[in-house]
Amino acid sequence: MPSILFYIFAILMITGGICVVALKNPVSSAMGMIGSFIALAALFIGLNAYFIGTLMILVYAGAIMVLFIFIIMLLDLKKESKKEFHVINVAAGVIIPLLLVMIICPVFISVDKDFEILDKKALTAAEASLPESEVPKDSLIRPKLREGEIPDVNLIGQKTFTVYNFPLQVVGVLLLVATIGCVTLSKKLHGDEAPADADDDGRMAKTIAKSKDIPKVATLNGPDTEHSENTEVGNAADSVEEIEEPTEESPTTEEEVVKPESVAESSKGKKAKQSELTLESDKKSKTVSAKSTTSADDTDLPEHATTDEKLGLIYTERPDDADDLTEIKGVGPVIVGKLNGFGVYTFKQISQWSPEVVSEFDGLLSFKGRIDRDDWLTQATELHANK
Amino acid sequence: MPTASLTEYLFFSGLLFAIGLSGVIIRRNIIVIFMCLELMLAAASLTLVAFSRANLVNGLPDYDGQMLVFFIITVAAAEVAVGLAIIVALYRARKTISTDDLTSLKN
Amino acid sequence: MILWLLFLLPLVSAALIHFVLKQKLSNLASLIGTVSTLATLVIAIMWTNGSFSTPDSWSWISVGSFNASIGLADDQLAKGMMIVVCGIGFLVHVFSLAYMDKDGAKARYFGNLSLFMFSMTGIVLAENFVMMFIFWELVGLSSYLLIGHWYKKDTAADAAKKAFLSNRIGDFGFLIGILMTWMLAGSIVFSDMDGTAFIGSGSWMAGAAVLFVFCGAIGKSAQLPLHVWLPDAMEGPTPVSALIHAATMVAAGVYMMARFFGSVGLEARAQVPAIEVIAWIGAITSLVAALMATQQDDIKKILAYSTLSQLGYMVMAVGLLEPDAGMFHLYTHAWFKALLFLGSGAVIYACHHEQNIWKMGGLFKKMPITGFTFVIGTCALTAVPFTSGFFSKEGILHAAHGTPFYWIALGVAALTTFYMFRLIFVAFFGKAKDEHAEHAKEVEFRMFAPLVILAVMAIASPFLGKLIPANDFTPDTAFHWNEVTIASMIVFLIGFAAAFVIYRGRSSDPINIPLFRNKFYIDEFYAGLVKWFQDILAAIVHFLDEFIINGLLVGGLTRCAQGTGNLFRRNCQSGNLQHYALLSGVGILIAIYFTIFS
Amino acid sequence: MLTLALILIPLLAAAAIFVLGSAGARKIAIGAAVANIAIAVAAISTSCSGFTLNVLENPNMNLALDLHANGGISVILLILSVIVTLAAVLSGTCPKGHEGLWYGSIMMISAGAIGAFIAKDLFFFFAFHELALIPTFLMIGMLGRGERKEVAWKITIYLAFGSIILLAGILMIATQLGTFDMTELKPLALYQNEVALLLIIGFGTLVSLFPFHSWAAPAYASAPAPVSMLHAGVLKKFGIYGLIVVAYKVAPDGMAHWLPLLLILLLFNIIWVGLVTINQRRLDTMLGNSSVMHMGYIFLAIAALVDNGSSFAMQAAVLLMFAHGISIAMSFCLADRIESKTGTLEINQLGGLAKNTPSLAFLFGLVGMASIGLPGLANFAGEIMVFFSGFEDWSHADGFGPLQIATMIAIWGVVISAVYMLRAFRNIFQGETVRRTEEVTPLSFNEKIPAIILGLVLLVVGIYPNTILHFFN
Repeated sequence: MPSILFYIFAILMITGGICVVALKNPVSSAMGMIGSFIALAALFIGLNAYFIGTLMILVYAGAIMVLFIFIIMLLDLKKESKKEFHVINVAAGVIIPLLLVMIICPVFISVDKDFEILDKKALTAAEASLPESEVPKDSLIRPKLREGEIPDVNLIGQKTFTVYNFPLQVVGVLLLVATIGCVTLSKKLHGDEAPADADDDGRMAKTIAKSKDIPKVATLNGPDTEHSENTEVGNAADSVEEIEEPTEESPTTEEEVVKPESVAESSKGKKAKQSELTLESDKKSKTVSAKSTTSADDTDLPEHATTDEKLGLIYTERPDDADDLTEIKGVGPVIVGKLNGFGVYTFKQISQWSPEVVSEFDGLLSFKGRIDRDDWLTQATELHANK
Repeated sequence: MPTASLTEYLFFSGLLFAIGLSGVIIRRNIIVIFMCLELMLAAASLTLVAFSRANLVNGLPDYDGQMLVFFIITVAAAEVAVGLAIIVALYRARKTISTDDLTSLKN
Repeated sequence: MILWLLFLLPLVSAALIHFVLKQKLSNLASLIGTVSTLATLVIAIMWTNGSFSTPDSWSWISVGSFNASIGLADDQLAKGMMIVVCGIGFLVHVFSLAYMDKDGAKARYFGNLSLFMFSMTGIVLAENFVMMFIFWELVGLSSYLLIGHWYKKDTAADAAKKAFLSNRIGDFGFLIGILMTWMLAGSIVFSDMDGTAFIGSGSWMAGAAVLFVFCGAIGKSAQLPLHVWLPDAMEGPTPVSALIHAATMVAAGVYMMARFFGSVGLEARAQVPAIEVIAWIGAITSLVAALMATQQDDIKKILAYSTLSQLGYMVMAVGLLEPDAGMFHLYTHAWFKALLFLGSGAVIYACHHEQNIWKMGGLFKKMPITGFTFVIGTCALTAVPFTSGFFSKEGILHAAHGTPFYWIALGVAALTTFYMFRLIFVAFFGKAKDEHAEHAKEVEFRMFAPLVILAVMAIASPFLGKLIPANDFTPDTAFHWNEVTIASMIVFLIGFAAAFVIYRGRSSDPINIPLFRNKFYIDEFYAGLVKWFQDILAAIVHFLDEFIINGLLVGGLTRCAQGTGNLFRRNCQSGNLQHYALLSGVGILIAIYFTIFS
Repeated sequence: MLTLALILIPLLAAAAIFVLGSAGARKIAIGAAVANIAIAVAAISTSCSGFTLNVLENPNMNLALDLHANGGISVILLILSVIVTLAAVLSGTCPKGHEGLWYGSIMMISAGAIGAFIAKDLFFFFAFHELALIPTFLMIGMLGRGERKEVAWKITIYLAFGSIILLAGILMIATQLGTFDMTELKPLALYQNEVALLLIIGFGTLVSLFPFHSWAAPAYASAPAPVSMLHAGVLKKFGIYGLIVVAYKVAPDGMAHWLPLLLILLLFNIIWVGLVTINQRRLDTMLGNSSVMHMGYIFLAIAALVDNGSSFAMQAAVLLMFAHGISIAMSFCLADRIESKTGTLEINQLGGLAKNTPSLAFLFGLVGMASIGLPGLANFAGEIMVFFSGFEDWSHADGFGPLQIATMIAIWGVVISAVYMLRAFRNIFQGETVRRTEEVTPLSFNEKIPAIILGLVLLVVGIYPNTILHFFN
């Protein structure tokens, strides 16, 4: 093919490529793509690769581009509207390829190899030198060569089914897998009720079926993406486990010691800990409240006192007959402050504590079993008796 | 085309490859990026064919190169099929295919 | 072997009392303590007429070239000192049987007292510097425990801490001195120290060694820079002050210097210039202490300052290369100062723990024995002729004759007479100024018996030849009438007259010199020094330590490590496809470049 | 075989505790500790051959886990670690539900320490020490107090940093000498200075030498009592053991080359950290800093060993190490008792504790006096020998050399330690009782046992140091 034709098709190919990149509308860029592929096929033909050229047009220009246009139409993409240019991106996009080309040119120049002209004489010489094992005597290739034309398709066929037989089968399988893939991907879109297991597609289908009316995507779609969203936000918090820790001056009520197996995900905030407390102790509370309410004398509750299932009888605010708890041996003003904080003001309350309440307070005051060791209960009952 | 030597072919395929790469970097729309990807594949197959024509094996063009192009084309076809299916699914899930909004991979 | 008993008996009693007998058996504890001191006294007396062979030393640590051993020195110095220690120890024990009778922690008191006796015997009998240093610190510990006996009182606890710390500062210098002498004199054992090598190492080096060793004496005998702890040590019970802060412990410094000079043979050798410094420190301490004593109101404080002043005398004597005179004064001073302190203890006990002399008065009539023995003690202290103080002070004056120290010594003698008779007139004569003093009555037998014995010793001690801890120092050899003795008598009369005129029948102190009353503001100066130098510096250092080492170096490293981590995280994992494509493009480019062009 | 048992028993106990959970954890731990003491005594008295297991045999590098309880230093440190383990197991109150972790990690730390001291192979010498670090991190991080998280991370990363440098040094040694065996250590042909520097910094970090000391005090303050006892008392001695046994044998000229640096650092250690200790408000940070300060004296002994090859500097360092290990363990045990009694360790919030708990006052007084260096207790014997080794064969002709000046300044450290220890004792125990110390109940007997054991050891070694020193000849 005389060089003029070569240049025409080459330039056509390049402009097609540039159209793909430059044009805003995806459809027009698809058209540019097709033009480029056609020019490319022409170049292949120029290189005596007729089979590949035709294949190019058939597969690329024909099948793939059509698929592209079909998908563009399916998703009815408008022109890229509002996106203003990211100057850096564009600049980078231009500079990097230019640099690439500049680097590659010296390589190409250093190649400077001309094509031999495959005229009749060269071809007959080639046919003579064809080894018997590859091309048997009676194959169609030999007479064509002798006539001076290249039986491109035959040669490729011969090569495919002798040397590249196994890869061919593999490619076949590949295509099969691709088709099955497309089918499963697309089938889910408007398929029936997917199995209830928790894999992503199933949920997505349900939500999409429901979510026809919801315009914006962020709120409701597939919990897994949602999940990934908030874990993304969440994981920044995970790196620093912040368990609320009281300041220095009240070391005695240091935070409840974390159980070893829960140390990994113990990074939940204050409210979570409260819920954890109530959760963990609800089964205990049923027995406690039963006992404390039926305790000895005062069945009816004194004014603004409540029975807390964990802490036994407590006052919401300071009653007038509050006792001086420091009289109990082993209770100092610091502890009294904490006890009042929990609503314990009188000896009667302490005397009525059940073992669970005692272990509860033991944990809260984190005094490691001090209440039983200095047995506050008996002291409280005596002090209450002779009050 | 004996007059056009191998370097022109390689030069133009390099140019086409560069254009494909710039397209991938510049454009925001996934489908166009996908097209530019195909462009880069085509550029690669051009060099292969050019070389297969340039290196003669006992007088004939070296058909191994062309066999490779053959496989490239088939794989590209499969790839496009699956790729587009994913893009459609993505569009249905996110209602957008602009790369700016799809950054869930961000750390 | 008996000598080991002499040495270990107090330890056994201390251990027994501390670990076995607790509060409920306190009477038994006090008895054990007293009996053990009596036994040591008997052994000491028998030892003085040379009836025991000295046992060989027991090696405590012997590794490589360092071998410290526990052994007993056997010379007149040690024997005489043992008599002083055990004698006064026994009398103090008897006195405190009564004085501490009603005290809650009596067992602990007697335990600590026995511990003190053990450590004091350790210092006296030490035959090498390391053993002496060991018991030096143990004595510091026992004085800490005894001063802080009533540890619930804040002042007592602070006084104990102050005493221990100033002793510790003294020990700092002492240890350096020991290390230097170890190398200079070739050995730490007193008997085989090489005096010539010590002096031969150059007067500057030998002088430095002597001065460092003297630091130990400054710390222990409360010389000028480190004297602040002795007056505060009066917080402890009075028998403790009598035993420790008058007679024995504070004298340990002078004893050590005497032994050190003896073993290195300094007194015969040429003058080492540094020894002048010792004499000056002694003289200045005695002068300053005497001045301070004139203005004190607390009976025990007066006696404490007088002890300081007398110690200054002894150190001056040692500084004038007359350790024997110093030791002789130490020996006599121990007896009459113990007498004075126990006397003041009896007075305080009688006046229900009233220590201010201006609230006493007319006690001579009410407490005749205590009063009479107290006056004898004062006469001995103020060197009334033919009392023990007269002979020993005259010895020192004689040593200082012809040097500038002579005049200082005379001045101090006058001041001593002045403040002692001020005390006598205000406290014992005139009329009772307070109802406590009004119905003070004589103390019981166990308290005044020691006073009587001590009074006898205050008079007779110079004549007990063999017991004097000085090699060849007996009154008849050293004493001779000359102008020194006449001068000291004149000075006595001046002091007595001044005190008589000013303080006879007074009810309040006519002279008021705040400089002396506040002890030359040295305490405040030290407090400021500690506050500024130590606490502020510590705070700065702590801040620097936190800020620079913790903050910058360590913290800095961690922060920049985290920074690069975040930088990488934010920029390279931006989730933007283009970004990834760009980076891969750059990657390809670099790869190609390097493959082709390098 | 006995030496192998020394390591196996704690490890098996730890495994049993982890498996059985918190059921009989305390009893197993005590049993293991007591058994360990018995075996240690047996191993030392019979001086048995020890145990060798060849792990790796190839021409240029053989690796063998060989444990021998011979050689003065490792025997003494073995005794130290065994005693402190028993005391650590008995002291401290384990929060309910965490017995498994608590006693398991004590056993692991003790196994690591014992292993490190009796291993005669550089690799296992290093590996056992690393084994002991992990449980320390877990215990401080999960069961500690104060801002335990940061402190746990800090100590682990810091010691890892030290260990890496140490590993570099060890590898340089092993490659040059061709063997990991510690018995065949001989001065290296080349790179002595570099190896010495690596070892000094590596071991220095593990022993909290001056610039690398900022991990020590907060770690011991936040750690639960047994961990700080074991770590300050035993594990810290690993560094010095290494310096004496490995560094001095392998690179004597290298160490001599770095002597001025070592002297300056140890003086900073004593004076700078001393002043920092004086400024501490809490008792446990004060004790942590004081343990950093006491390391300065031991480094002085090593400097003396390096400088004038003093004949008894090594014995001095080992005796002081032993004494300091016992006394710091006892003080942390008592500090923990004070905290459990009064709820705080702020020195100015306490006062007059002696009235209600006289025995605690006596024991703390004993250990306070020991750490000051009072004669009759173990520390004094060590300290006096260290100071004497500083002045060994010093000739007055050339005046005071650097080592002598360093010794003199170091002696001032004795005063500094007296200042902060007495100030603490005075503020906590003496004087009037304050709000917090009024309702304090006296110590029960089994709370006193660990302190009594350690106190007795201090007294015995103090009165007759040859009980420890005779292991050398």
